[in-house]
Amino acid sequence: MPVTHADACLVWPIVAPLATALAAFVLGGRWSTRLGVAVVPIVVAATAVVTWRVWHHGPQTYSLGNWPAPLGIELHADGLSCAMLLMSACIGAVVSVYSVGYFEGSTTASRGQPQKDTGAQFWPLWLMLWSALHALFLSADIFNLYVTLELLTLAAIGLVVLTGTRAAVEAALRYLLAALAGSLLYLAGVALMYGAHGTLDIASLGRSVTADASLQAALLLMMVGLMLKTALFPLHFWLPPAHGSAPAPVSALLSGLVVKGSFYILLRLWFDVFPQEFTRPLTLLPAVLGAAAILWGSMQALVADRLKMLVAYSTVAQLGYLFLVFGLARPGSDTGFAAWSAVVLFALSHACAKGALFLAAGTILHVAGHDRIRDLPAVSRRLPTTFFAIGVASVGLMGLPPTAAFVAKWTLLRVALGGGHIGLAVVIVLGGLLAAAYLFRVLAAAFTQPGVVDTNVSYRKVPRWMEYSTLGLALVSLLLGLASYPVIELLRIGSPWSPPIVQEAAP
Amino acid sequence: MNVLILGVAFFLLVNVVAGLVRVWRGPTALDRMLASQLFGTTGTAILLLLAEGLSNPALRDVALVFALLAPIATVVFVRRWPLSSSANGGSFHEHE
Amino acid sequence: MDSSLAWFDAILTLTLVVVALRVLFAQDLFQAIVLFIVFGLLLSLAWCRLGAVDVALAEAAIGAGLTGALFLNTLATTRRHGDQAPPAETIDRKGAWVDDKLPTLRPRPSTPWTGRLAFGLVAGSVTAWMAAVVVPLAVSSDAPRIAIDEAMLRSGVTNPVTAVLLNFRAYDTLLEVAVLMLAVLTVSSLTAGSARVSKALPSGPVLTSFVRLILPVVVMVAVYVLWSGTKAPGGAFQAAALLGAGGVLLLVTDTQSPSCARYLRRVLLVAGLAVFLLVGLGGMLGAGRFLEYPPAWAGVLITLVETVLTVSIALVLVMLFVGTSPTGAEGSARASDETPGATPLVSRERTS
Amino acid sequence: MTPTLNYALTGVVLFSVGLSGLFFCAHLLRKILSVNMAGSGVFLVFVALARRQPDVPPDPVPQALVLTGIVVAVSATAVALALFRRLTHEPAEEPHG
Repeated sequence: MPVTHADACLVWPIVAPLATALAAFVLGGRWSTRLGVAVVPIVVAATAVVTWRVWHHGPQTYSLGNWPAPLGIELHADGLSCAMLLMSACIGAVVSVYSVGYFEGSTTASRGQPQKDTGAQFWPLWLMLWSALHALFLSADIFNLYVTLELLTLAAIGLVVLTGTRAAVEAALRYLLAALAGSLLYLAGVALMYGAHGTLDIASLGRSVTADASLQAALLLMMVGLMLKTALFPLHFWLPPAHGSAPAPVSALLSGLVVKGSFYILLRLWFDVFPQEFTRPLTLLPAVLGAAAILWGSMQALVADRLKMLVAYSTVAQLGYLFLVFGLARPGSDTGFAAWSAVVLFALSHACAKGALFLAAGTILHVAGHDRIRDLPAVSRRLPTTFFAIGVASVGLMGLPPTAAFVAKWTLLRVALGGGHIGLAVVIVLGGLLAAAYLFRVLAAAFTQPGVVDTNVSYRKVPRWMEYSTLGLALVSLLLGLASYPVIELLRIGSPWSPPIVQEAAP
Repeated sequence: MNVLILGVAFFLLVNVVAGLVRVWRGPTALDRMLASQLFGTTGTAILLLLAEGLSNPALRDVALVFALLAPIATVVFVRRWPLSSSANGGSFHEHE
Repeated sequence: MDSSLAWFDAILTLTLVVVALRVLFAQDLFQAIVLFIVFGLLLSLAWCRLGAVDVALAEAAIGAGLTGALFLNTLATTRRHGDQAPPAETIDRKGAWVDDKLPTLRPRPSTPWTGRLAFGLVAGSVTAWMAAVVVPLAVSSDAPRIAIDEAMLRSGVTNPVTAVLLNFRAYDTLLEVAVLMLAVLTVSSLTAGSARVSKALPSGPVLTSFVRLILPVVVMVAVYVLWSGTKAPGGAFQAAALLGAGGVLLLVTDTQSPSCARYLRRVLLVAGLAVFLLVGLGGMLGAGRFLEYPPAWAGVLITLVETVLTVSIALVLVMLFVGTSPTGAEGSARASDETPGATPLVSRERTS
Repeated sequence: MTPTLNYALTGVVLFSVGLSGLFFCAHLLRKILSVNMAGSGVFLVFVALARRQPDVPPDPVPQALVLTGIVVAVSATAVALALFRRLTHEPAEEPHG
């Protein structure tokens, strides 16, 4: 006789980090680090259990407070949620390990910062961010999604300003204002949808919505708001400064996970709620903006002079790929599922590769005190592991054959060509070439002889764990390519394309 | 009776609008702050009238909160702006 | 009766819009903030007219009271000590969002007319577009809503808004308290490094006795609002906002800064969320679900959660106010407390 | 004009004005004020639509959502103001009092 419902496993990825965050805040000091590390296996196990249940028993739904959907809030896990949870668990675990070393080294007032225990502040914020992400990926209620979005934003802001530098504060304020505008637009959409349909539950909305003017307005408001929060070109202005000036583990989290949160909501609403006749006329808008983002972000990355800014602009570019899904994935068609799952796979792969790159950039900054690209050769000798990780992650970002990014881009290319979107196909290829171009700027450093070794520069020691965890994450991005088949099968569970397939399999 | 009560409430609202002119024109910060104080008082009265007129007694609680919290901004104001500077045109870069 | 109410509504909404525009365009920032406080008061009247008394209470306490105090407090920080030059509007020509120059001394028009024109065009078209959608919704007689009547019987409270907030959608509220926690974490991390001490303004006898007189009343009303929240409009947030406002009053008049140990303060800050989580997890015992209350216990548990939440949220609000204060320790030459998470204002302990 | 229509339209205007102010106003404090007003506009639409049928009590769900929204808004405002304060006080001042 089970003490609780079996689907109660959905609660733990949210509650475990949240409760730990509270304990870490109260106890403070060294305890926050210990607790933060201790909760990692619990969260990983919780997401694994959720995935295991979804894999074997199909989509899971859990009514919080035992109030079923239209009245209460439900948690819902299908293949897409599980993929996102796994991504969050994986990157979160690596970043946690990395942060132990990173913040141990930076508690002292070394670079003109006021002395404060940044580590003790990092852990509660990060654990709450982790909790907010899982809450977002599991929520099945459009207003609750708004609350999780705000939770995510405020946690991200708190993390960005941890360094306390003027640049960080400025970037944080810009980020906050943009994010607030985005969530208000989203909330306005929620207001219209509740006013018209009297429900907030995604599943009931998906069943009850009819094509009317209010729904179209809601779609537009939510789309613009979420595109702003996901930093889609030309609404990306807030991202590079925020991601570039945050502490390295935070940049990895922001680029790898946080922007995926708002993208996830848009993906879910677009395919689960809004009827096709509304989304179809709009398909080109996000896709074209996505293509523009790929080109513009890559160009900026090509001319960036700091490694972290290069990686941040690369994020702007890679986020563009995600938005191609709205142009390429048609509900109901088989190529639709291919494009949809390819984009999600790309998001997972990007999260790992980009996370690894930011962690590597943080290690370089930590060791050398700067991340100027032209001075990288002098650093590369001291950090062979980190530069190897950069190499591996770059392979993942460029989308060379064994990686998941390759599988994803290849599929997208096929769908684009099959659908007659020659322009998008060209951009997909071009984006890969541009990525190779800007990443080779960094890689070249590893193979270049340092001209004059500046003996005046003092290099700090780097904890081993920082280097190994970075390499681990980079390798995950590489190995994900081999696991792309099971991931795509996982995504099929509960996806908008799954019902006919299940019916075929039944008889 | 209700017509009378609601009429008075409406009249008080018009008073608030008239008071806005003082906030608008200033000229000193003190003028603006004092005019806004008027709204706390008048708002309380409007709420009490509405509570009667709409026969919704819960509105009296709102009136209570209005009356209690209206001074907050004023107290913050007098603590943060020395009276000397607020009295002699301590407003923020007026053109005049 | 209807006609005078219609006039009332018309004047109220018109004033709201005019005040909102003036908040954006008044050249004087102080005026803008005073008008923003007035805006909160008027909005509170609007909630009353719409029958949303719970919202009106929260707006009166948070929207008009505390947010206004936050803004006034922040504006005061832009005046430096002994610097009588008021902060002018900083214009960014390049369209940058953040102007990092300190306020300039030279007064200049806040918005050139081209800016106003663009503003008008954008605001006008968004209004027209959204109005075209909202008007049919607002006049339709078909108003779908979530049915709660049957569930109310098992909710443990009789005020439907409290039932939604703390029972049916308690999960939203849980996350919302987490949002407040995050705000405190961020604000106090920003305060920690840069808190400074300024010379205090002397507090006159009138102010001191006013605060002594009003504080007990504020506490009493807060308890009343909390207690009545289960069956009438009111509840934890409104009560907490009242208590928080009382705390702000106490802080700015520097009579007796309430002091408590840093550790205790942290415990009090998280107590609300922690108890909420524990009650939620307790619901999972005995084949229940997260945040499920047994119907017989629902009323007691909701009251428990609300009471602890009130204390925590009040403290949160006070600390948010501290985070926007111009100086570290107000009212005395106390050294600021540099430890993270500690706010100098509320703390008596000295680290240096 | 029913109260619902009146207040819902006001909400729409406030939302548009606040949103435009966020983009067009130069000063940061005014941007933060604008966000608050845009938020109030959305809340007004929410609550006004909850009161469409005059003979039944208003729908409590949007009221609860708006209460949540107000608390979220005050949190975000406080963070924004703290950031603003930090910007205006940076960086010349000595970090320790």
